[in-house]
Amino acid sequence: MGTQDVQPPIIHFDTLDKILSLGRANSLWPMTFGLACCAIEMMATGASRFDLARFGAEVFRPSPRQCDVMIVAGTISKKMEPAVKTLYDQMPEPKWVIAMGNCAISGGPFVFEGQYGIVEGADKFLPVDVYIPGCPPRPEALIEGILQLEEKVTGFRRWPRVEAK
Amino acid sequence: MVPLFSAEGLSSLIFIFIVMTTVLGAVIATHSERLIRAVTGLAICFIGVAGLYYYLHSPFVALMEMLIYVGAVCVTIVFAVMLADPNPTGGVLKKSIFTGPLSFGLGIMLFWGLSALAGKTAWVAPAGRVNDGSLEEVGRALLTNYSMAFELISLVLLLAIIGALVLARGGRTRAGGES
Amino acid sequence: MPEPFRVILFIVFVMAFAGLNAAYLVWCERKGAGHIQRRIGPKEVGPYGLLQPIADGIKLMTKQLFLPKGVDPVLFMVAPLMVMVPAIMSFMVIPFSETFVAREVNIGLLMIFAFASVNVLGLLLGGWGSANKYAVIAAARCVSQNIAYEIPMLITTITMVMVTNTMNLNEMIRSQSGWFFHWHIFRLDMSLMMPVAFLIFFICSLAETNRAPFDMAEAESELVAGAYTEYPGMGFGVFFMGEYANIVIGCALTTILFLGGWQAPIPFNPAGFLGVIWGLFWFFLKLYALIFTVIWIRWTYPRTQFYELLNLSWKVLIPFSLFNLILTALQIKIFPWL
Amino acid sequence: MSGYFKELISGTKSLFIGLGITGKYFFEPVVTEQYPHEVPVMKPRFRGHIELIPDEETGEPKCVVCGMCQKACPTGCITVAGEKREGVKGKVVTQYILNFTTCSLCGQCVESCKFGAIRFSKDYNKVSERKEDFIYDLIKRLKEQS
Amino acid sequence: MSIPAFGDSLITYLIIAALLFGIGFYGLVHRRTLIGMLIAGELILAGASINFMAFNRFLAPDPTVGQIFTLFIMGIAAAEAAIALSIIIAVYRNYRTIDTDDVAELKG
Amino acid sequence: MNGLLQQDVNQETFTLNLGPQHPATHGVLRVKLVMDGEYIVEAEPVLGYIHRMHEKMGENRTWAKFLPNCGRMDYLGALSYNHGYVAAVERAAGIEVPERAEYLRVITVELNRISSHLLWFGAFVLDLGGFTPLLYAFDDREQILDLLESVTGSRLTYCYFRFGGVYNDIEDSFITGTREFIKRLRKRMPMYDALVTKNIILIKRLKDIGPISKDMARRYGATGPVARGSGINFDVRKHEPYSVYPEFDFDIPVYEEGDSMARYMVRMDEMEQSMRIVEQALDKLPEGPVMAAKPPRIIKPEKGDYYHAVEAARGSFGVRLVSDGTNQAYRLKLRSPTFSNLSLFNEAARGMLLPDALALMGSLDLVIPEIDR
Repeated sequence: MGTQDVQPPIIHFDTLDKILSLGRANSLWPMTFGLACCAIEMMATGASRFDLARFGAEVFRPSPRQCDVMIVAGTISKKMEPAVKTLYDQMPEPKWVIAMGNCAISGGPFVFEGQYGIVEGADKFLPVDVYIPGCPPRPEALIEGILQLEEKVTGFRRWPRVEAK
Repeated sequence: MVPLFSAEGLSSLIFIFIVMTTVLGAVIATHSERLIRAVTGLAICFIGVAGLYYYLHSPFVALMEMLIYVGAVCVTIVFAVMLADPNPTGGVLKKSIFTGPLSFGLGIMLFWGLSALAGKTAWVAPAGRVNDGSLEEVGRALLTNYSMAFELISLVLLLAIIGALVLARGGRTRAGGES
Repeated sequence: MPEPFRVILFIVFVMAFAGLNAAYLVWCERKGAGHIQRRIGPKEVGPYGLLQPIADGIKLMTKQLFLPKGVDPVLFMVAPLMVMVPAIMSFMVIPFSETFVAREVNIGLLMIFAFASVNVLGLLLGGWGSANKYAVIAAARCVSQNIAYEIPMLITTITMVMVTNTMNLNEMIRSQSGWFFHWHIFRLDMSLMMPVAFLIFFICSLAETNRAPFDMAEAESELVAGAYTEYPGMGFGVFFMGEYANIVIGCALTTILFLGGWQAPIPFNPAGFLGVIWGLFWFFLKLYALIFTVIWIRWTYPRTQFYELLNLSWKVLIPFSLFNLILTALQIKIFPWL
Repeated sequence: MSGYFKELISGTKSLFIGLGITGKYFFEPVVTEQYPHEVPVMKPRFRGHIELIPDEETGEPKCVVCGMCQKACPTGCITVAGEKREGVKGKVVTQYILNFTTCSLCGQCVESCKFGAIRFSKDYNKVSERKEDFIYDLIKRLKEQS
Repeated sequence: MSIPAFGDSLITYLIIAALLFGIGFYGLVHRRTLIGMLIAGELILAGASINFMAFNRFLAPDPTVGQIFTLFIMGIAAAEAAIALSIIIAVYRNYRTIDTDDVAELKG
Repeated sequence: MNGLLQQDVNQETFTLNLGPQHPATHGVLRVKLVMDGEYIVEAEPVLGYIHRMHEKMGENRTWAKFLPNCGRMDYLGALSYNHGYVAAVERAAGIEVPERAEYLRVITVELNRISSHLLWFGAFVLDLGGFTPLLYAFDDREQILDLLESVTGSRLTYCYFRFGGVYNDIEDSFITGTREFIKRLRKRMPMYDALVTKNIILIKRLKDIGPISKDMARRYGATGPVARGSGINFDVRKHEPYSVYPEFDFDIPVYEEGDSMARYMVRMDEMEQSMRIVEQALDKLPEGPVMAAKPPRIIKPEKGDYYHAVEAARGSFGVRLVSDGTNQAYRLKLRSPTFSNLSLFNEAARGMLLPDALALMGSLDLVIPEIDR
């Protein structure tokens, strides 16, 4: 007794788990939730030229109850932080967070000595799964982020890797 | 008595289910704390009543029951609840000691009296039927024998619409309208 | 085949049809929206994105189920079912082909309307039970909208009943047999306003099913997600299935009343099994053409303002449908041989 | 009354015109560029994060550790260090760290560099599950690339 | 196994109708809000309608009469609901409550 | 007494929080609505959810280091902001800008204005519930972004202007591309007109909705399309000309109605005017350097108080610099147009229905980080 080890599950549902994770990974509904500049690029990603819909991720739900992934696109100010936290808490499990743009990663260009207004990164209060740097990142980068999240969910990558040249 | 696993037996089972729905709905409608649930109970009860009408060989009236009671009356009542009952837990809070048992006793007495009456009376089945009571016959009757009543009810409905409008419209002040 | 087996078979068929149909209508909608907007739409999940609805279904089903704070648990759980079950029940009387119908009820039309009226109560209770201001506003709007549009819809339906002399859906279709100009929409000899009546009915069925441009129940940019705001996971999924089932019912009814149901546009009706397939083909062709129009409309127009929507019903649709009723009565009286 | 009918007719007409337009676009080709399958080519002036330019002969970075980029950066995301080495004119860069997470891609570092030692990379699709991945060691990156 | 054919005897329906009537009456006395009383009233009307329909099915020589009666009751009930609800709204506007005790203004 | 009581009783209001996350506020604006049923009694915008300390940062760093911030305030019309700040500092420090650079500034700013209006157009129709026009607008907008990216290297936050000129010169492909784009947009405008502007639903939703009188617009200091939609003929480009705008022939669309439709029409007409300016600028584009011959490395404006205003996509954007002679600002005050435009929302929205108020809010074209700064 006294061990902290997690007991292995008695029955393994490998195939089932795989199907579940595939289903989840291919139907990531983001939240209609933009904070600043990056939100425009998020909209552009959903638009005709980049078309997030190809991956089944274009269903931007306005209500957090129906979302799977929260794309934190923009600067989180200290006043906004509780609201973002509430929104995250309102999402049902399983849920993921993508930090889009430098502001959501670390506060971005707004970090300076003695700053009083912003939260230096979404990971200060949210469990961020994927980071997308850039100011703002190109829409391709957001798609890449979604793919990376799918890879994280399913454990493998279904799409070719793109090397920038 | 009919065997259970036959068409008649199954229909009897479904009948019992429908009766239970009706009574359960009625009990919810009168006994739940929240008014909104009472309305839900009423809707359930009406669905059950519609089922009873179906068993009484009148699917037309059954569907009308659903259309009018569930689709219109219940919706209207829910609407009124939304407009007039901001706190959802108001219902039977302020009751005196007597009303509860008293009303219950009265209800039981009424039920007992009525069912005793129903049981004791010797009901006489009709010698023959004028028609089969189908939809066509109902329609014909409505427009011939009962056309006056038909006209009257349309008048009543019209008056009800106008009256409801007059009553509900009065006193509506539009926000920001004054000053 | 004994009657109970037939009914059970049909229930299974109808359930499967309703489920699959809802799922793949969502796919059609997303794909159609995509192409209207010059993008691809779901593509990567399965060939042509055909597995997308399945992925969505799996995800919705395995989403955490919880009751948000402050909701009325009973109403919250019951409401989605109240939207979906009546819609599925209505499938029972729809003649997909001359013999392909679960039960040929002679008041089938009334039955569909009776069941459809429960749907409103479901949305209302769901919105109220959510204890969310947006949901309550959406529910209230939704009810006034449904009541307002029920009137012209019923008046138009009564006109059609006058024309066909029956409430049996199959009989109604049979009365439109022959060439395509025997379909009611082209029967100007019965009422000069038949195409207008068709438009009125179609607009009303759009409004009754809460579709854009009348999507008050889910006015995204005004009321977040309307009556569905607080519904997580499958509760939302069930609502959605109910909504799409309702769209199918509305379009099927339009097809039956005005477009000749399973009648082919030419007077050719093979007998036997082939006839069933032939009828099914034409029914579904017309049905999906209408559904495509519904999707097409959704992705073309902005949402109407709520009071404009009521105005449209009271000031345009109801007068016109009443006029149509009188005109039809007159025409039937003047040309009694029709 | 005539206004009512006029509005009704013109309104209905406008609705059908709208349907016509979207219907026409339904049959037009899509404009989507399918990212993971089609690789976009970045514009020559595309601003990714900065990278060091190698000297064509030696392959070593051209940077002379003047510190101008570090000074010009509004957010202080560049850290340069160098040392004096025997036989080489000027300083040799030993450390060039770019903290990309605070970069605002303004391009003032590239402008301020008189020696043409840094340029924008064409990395447009970097993502990671760890934010430390975006603190680039540009010297290491240069070595990996060559 | 066998089961009585409940659905085919008049007395069953009469008892159900009496039960609905009793429950409705109980609710009418027991509820203190106007809407609650309206709901109870609807139950009473439903009980009456069931009686009509049952007599129509088993006793009436002309089986359309009961149906027409029930249809009329529906019409009346709809009108009643509309009127009653508008009264309730009006009462609510004036008194901020739909509790019957609080509305009794003339009571000392 | 009774009457008084009655009125109190009838004022049954409830509070509805629109935002900070709400699809219609396009960002993190929160509007506290006091509602009576669906009517708005009071609409109080609550700001500060995206306060990013821009003015503070301007006082903390050198003049040049503030440049990237400009594009992040109004990320839709980043170049106008860039232009305003750069021009203010140039005025303060007395830096001459070569003519070609000014022309390039005008061309890019006007392109940026078109892209901003296009996005507004799409987002506005999205607010009204139409989704497809947004994507058509984005399709056109992508062309502009491509053009601007080929010049500046960035899609959204350009940071293209420098003190004394622009960052780098354009290529010929940009000129041909711009001309092609204008041709394309001219072809698309009738489509937008038929699909959206003439649509009866949209007309019904915008006509006579959210009227803002001339007087009210003046009182709140509204500028830009909001003021021009209320009949105020004011455009910084025409009335306080800066840069090379006097050399172009363009009109200021002014509508007298003051309703949402008027504001909508102003913006739609402005796109055409911007296209005219770009065409003329491309025709007249002089040869020469794009940077002042000797751009000063360290800028130290004379002690003093300087103001420069430009016409941004949303109205007049003003920069007030207080210099104490050092290499950074003593005080940097930015006058953002949407702040004033939002201020009138409360008064204008009173007594409106919620969907109408959202139409009004959309017609004000809000960019929240610009309001909060």
